[in-house]
Amino acid sequence: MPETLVALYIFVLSCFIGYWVIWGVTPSLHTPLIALTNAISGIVIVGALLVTGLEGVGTTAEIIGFFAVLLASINVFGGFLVTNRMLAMFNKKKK
Amino acid sequence: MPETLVALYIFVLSCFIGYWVIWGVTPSLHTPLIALTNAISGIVIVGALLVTGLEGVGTTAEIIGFFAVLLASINVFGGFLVTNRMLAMFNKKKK
Amino acid sequence: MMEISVNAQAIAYLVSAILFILALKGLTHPASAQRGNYLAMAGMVIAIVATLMGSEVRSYGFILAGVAVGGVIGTVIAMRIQMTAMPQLVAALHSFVGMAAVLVAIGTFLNKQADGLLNSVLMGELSAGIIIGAITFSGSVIAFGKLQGMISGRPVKFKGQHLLNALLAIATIGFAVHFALTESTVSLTIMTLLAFTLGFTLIIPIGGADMPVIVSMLNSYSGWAAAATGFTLQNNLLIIVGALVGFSGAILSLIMCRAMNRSIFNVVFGGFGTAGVEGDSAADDAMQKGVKSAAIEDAIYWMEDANKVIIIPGYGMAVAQAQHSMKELMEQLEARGVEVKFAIHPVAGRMPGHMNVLLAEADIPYENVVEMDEINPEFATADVALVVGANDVVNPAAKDDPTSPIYGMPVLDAGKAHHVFVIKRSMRPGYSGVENRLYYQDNTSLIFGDAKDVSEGMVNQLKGSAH
Amino acid sequence: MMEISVNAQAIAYLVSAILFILALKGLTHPASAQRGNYLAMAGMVIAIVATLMGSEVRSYGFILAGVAVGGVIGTVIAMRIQMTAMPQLVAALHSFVGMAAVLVAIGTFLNKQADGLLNSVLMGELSAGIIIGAITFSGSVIAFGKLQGMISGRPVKFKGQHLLNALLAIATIGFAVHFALTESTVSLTIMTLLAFTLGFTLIIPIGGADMPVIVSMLNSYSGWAAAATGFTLQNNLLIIVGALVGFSGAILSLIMCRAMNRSIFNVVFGGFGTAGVEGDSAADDAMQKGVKSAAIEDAIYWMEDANKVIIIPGYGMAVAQAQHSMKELMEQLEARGVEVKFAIHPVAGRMPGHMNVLLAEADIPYENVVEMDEINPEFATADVALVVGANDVVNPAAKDDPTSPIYGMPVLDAGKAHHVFVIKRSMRPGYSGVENRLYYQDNTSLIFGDAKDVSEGMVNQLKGSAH
Ligand SMILES: NC(=O)c1ccc[n+]([C@@H]2O[C@H](COP(=O)([O-])OP(=O)(O)OC[C@H]3O[C@@H](n4cnc5c(N)ncnc54)[C@H](OP(=O)(O)O)[C@@H]3O)[C@@H](O)[C@H]2O)c1
Ligand SMILES: NC(=O)c1ccc[n+]([C@@H]2O[C@H](COP(=O)([O-])OP(=O)(O)OC[C@H]3O[C@@H](n4cnc5c(N)ncnc54)[C@H](OP(=O)(O)O)[C@@H]3O)[C@@H](O)[C@H]2O)c1
Repeated sequence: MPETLVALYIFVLSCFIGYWVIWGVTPSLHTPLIALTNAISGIVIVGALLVTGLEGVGTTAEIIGFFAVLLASINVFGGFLVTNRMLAMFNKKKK
Repeated sequence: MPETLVALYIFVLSCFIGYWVIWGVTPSLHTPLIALTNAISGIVIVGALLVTGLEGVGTTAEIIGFFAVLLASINVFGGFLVTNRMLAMFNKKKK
Repeated sequence: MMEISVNAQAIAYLVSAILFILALKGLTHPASAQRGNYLAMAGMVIAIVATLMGSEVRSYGFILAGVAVGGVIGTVIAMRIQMTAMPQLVAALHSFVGMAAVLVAIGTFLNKQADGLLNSVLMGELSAGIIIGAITFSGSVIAFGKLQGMISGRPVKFKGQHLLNALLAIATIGFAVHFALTESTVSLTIMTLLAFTLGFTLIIPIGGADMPVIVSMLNSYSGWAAAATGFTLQNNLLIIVGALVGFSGAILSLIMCRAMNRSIFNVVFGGFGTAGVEGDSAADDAMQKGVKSAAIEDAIYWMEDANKVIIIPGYGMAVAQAQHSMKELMEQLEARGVEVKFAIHPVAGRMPGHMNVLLAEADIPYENVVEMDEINPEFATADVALVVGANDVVNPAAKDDPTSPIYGMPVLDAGKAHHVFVIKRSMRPGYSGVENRLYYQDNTSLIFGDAKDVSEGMVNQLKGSAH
Repeated sequence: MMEISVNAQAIAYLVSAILFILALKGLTHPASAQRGNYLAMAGMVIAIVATLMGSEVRSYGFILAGVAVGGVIGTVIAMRIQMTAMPQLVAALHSFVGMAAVLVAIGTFLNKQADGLLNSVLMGELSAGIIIGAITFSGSVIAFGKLQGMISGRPVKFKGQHLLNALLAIATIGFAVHFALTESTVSLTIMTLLAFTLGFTLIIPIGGADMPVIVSMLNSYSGWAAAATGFTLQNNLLIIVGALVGFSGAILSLIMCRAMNRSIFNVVFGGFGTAGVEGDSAADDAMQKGVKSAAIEDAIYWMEDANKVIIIPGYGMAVAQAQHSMKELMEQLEARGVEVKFAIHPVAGRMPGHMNVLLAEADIPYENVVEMDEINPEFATADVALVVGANDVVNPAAKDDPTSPIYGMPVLDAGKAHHVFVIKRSMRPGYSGVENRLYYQDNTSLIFGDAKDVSEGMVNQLKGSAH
């Protein structure tokens, strides 16, 4: 199967998973959910790394890649930490 | 990505879908669910067709394939029709 | 036949997979269930047509013959089968899937061998397909035999049986590895035979009563067998569908085990539900044991003036095919202003949702059919609880006797009703083989007889009496 | 750095995807939520390490610099931000994802161009990534500005605005097609600029009050942008994660719209929540309108001897940061034997689950926090309903006034309590701009003031009074 079709299969299956996993989230955690998916969408950092780290990449691409890495990193770090802060609040109540 | 890895990705994603879609089935439809998945597992017929229909396939393989097609067909026809009979009972009550 | 490209075929398979997923999702609700079944049919048609139109399929003779013969057999079976025989039917159909998977794997082996395309990964996948398929086949055959009463339902236990199974399993895997490494047809053959044997020896020791869980487990296996076939043929549709079916069977077994408060291990290795007390003359037995037996008239007396009657159907109602009489009984009572409800225990009968199907068959409206958690608080306010061929699901020992094997299983509180009438044929215990103390309660009376005969008797009496 | 094969990388990516899915599943329950977050972190680390170890990444200078700077900025922001500023933060972070997606797509274009690997499908996918990313970026910037109060929250409406947007969208797609077919860098540039513009013009007309829905919609876009990037880079991890995020945003927007009984179309094209009645002196206004205003003492008088007090927090509690005083108030009342519950409306505040986070922050136990459907029947038996900065979620017009714009939205039945006290600063309406008849009910009194000041006042009074 050509790569594009593989991508399509994976996309379609992931959409079903997305549908079910998100409807399963309990309403009281909807705000943390927003923060967490925000952090997770920082996964574009993988794309940014691939653009920046390529051998013999031109300077323009390298600088563009640098900014992409930077922005995605803000997202990853900021997103996970803020989610953690929020969830810690939910957690301490259980003790 | 090599085909085996593609298959692995698809398998893993499908497992998640299987998990959620089945837990979603309402208990009163568990018996029809068994019948329906039974019918669906007749999908091995696709494999049977591929074995049987191959050009220049030997007679042994052809006969083996014939029985595979036959058994899978019983499953497909029997499974869907019996599911249909069962669901029709649930349905008529709504009128 | 018009030919389609590999890409077009892949897209058709994806559409088919989506349809199957949506079909199962349709079972979320009775209203969308039938549409779900149609979606699945569409998915199957698309899958088959796309396969036939692909460049790989060149000769159609054997295919058409196979589909025609199989189609006729399947249709006849589906039209003839009685709803109460569903567990057997499902077991039989599973055996076909298992055998088909074995045949497909062997056929693939022959084809690839002829083309010189074999490699170890492929042969490993083929072995997985054959082993799972063969176990599914012979296991399902045994399950069918036990459910149909063709093989004794007793657990066939012997010393060293677990050891034997373990040795068989190890040997099977050993030959599989040898086959994958050497392409030896002899190893392939021995492996296949061993796998068939393993299916027999694994399932034979399990009591007939545990077959529903086993059937569901085999359903799961048939899914994994399809998925393994998908790996060997690099067919993603088979992989997706196999995983769906595999999870379905696994989750349903889990649900049954949970509702019975047992572990799947206990089912597979336990040997349960086999006490097999042979009841003699029903009434004698009852006298000895000190239970009250009652006549149809007694039950009618209390029911016709009641405010609320709760009917608890169980396996016996299914065996007796008494669901239609239940409907009539309900109508007769409702005509007298009595509120009638059916209380459904999640594992009443022999398959999950068994009672729901039968009551639906008899056209009993949804509103009158209530699940356990919802109905339990209502027993205290019911005038009569009528237990129709149910036993374990109303056994109070599950709640208050920690030594009972069914302790911990959630049950219906039938005993809390003002009067309890139980229709059964003898003092024999139910599925679990456990005595039921409910029968000795002061407010309980037993009406001995076949569920259908007794309930028809009730209906006739009610019709006779003016109101 | 040690290098791993493409296959090993693909397996690492699969593990990472599984971790992300399990992470989101962790949010099914508060008890497993934090573990979920750790799983997601692990997934991210695995993804990043596997990428760096792959053969494609050769130079690390710029990467390390980017991660270091971005990491510090992200950490500082996350540590400093107040919980009440979450909507803004999320909007800001989305803009970064959008911009990163645009940059990745352009960088990919440059790299592939240098290697002569461009083709139409790839350029089409690149265009999709750039367009979605750019709209996400500029839309999120506007949303951030409106939420932060840097841009007027008023909907900036002008004639022909929908026509303008439609033309912009068509032009963007036109240039994208031209680019895909001709590889023209000019078209690429124009397309990119047009997409940025479109993000502005689409979001500017929407009122500040509707921003939460918009932020969630943009969350969804950021996911689709990541998925599009995955298609261009043939990276399956990006595709999987993109779809997860895409669905998350879409479903949350849907939930918000449903809870407000509006359609997403109405939000995007409607211009709602903008009445902007400018209240003058609160008391004057109140007198004119005929509402009763009360002092803190009055509320205390009824609350300290009550059996049951239900507190309804809303957006005003979030703005005033009054959650900690709520906790103290609860404790004081409980010490007097009063039963205190918090009633949570699904869209109270400005994000789904907003109130739950704030109450959790203040350490208020789960048991005291009750969802709408469960608490509504209890209002009739409550002595006091204390509405703290909530407005729309207690507006009876949603139930009984078919002409009201919020008609049909499910609301909390606060008005059924024996006494209703409402803490707010003026007679200004809430989010929807709709008048609230609850304030004119006989059993309602308003306590004008900031939610935190008033509730602290209550706590002090209770502490002062002996009990
Ligand atoms: N539903 C599932 O998914 C599932 C799966 C696996 C196991 N199980 C098990 O199956 C059991 C189901 O409980 P249950 O209460 O429905 O059934 P049960 O405990 O098996 O009892 C059935 C009763 O029906 C009576 N009966 C049989 N044929 C009859 C007839 N023709 N007329 C009248 N009575 C008849 C039997 O007594 P007589 O012989 O004296 O008439 C027996 O006591 C549970 O133990 C459950 O764990 C269920
Ligand atoms: N949660 C979500 O996901 C979400 C998303 C989108 C939209 N919405 C919408 O947001 C609204 C939420 O309803 P709601 O009842 O929570 O809020 P609301 O209807 O917006 O009302 C908030 C009230 O709080 C008062 N207030 C503001 N600051 C205050 C302060 N410092 N101290 C005391 N009171 C203060 C305001 O009156 P004064 O100005 O007079 O003080 C206002 O009446 C709904 O209409 C909902 O549809 C929610």
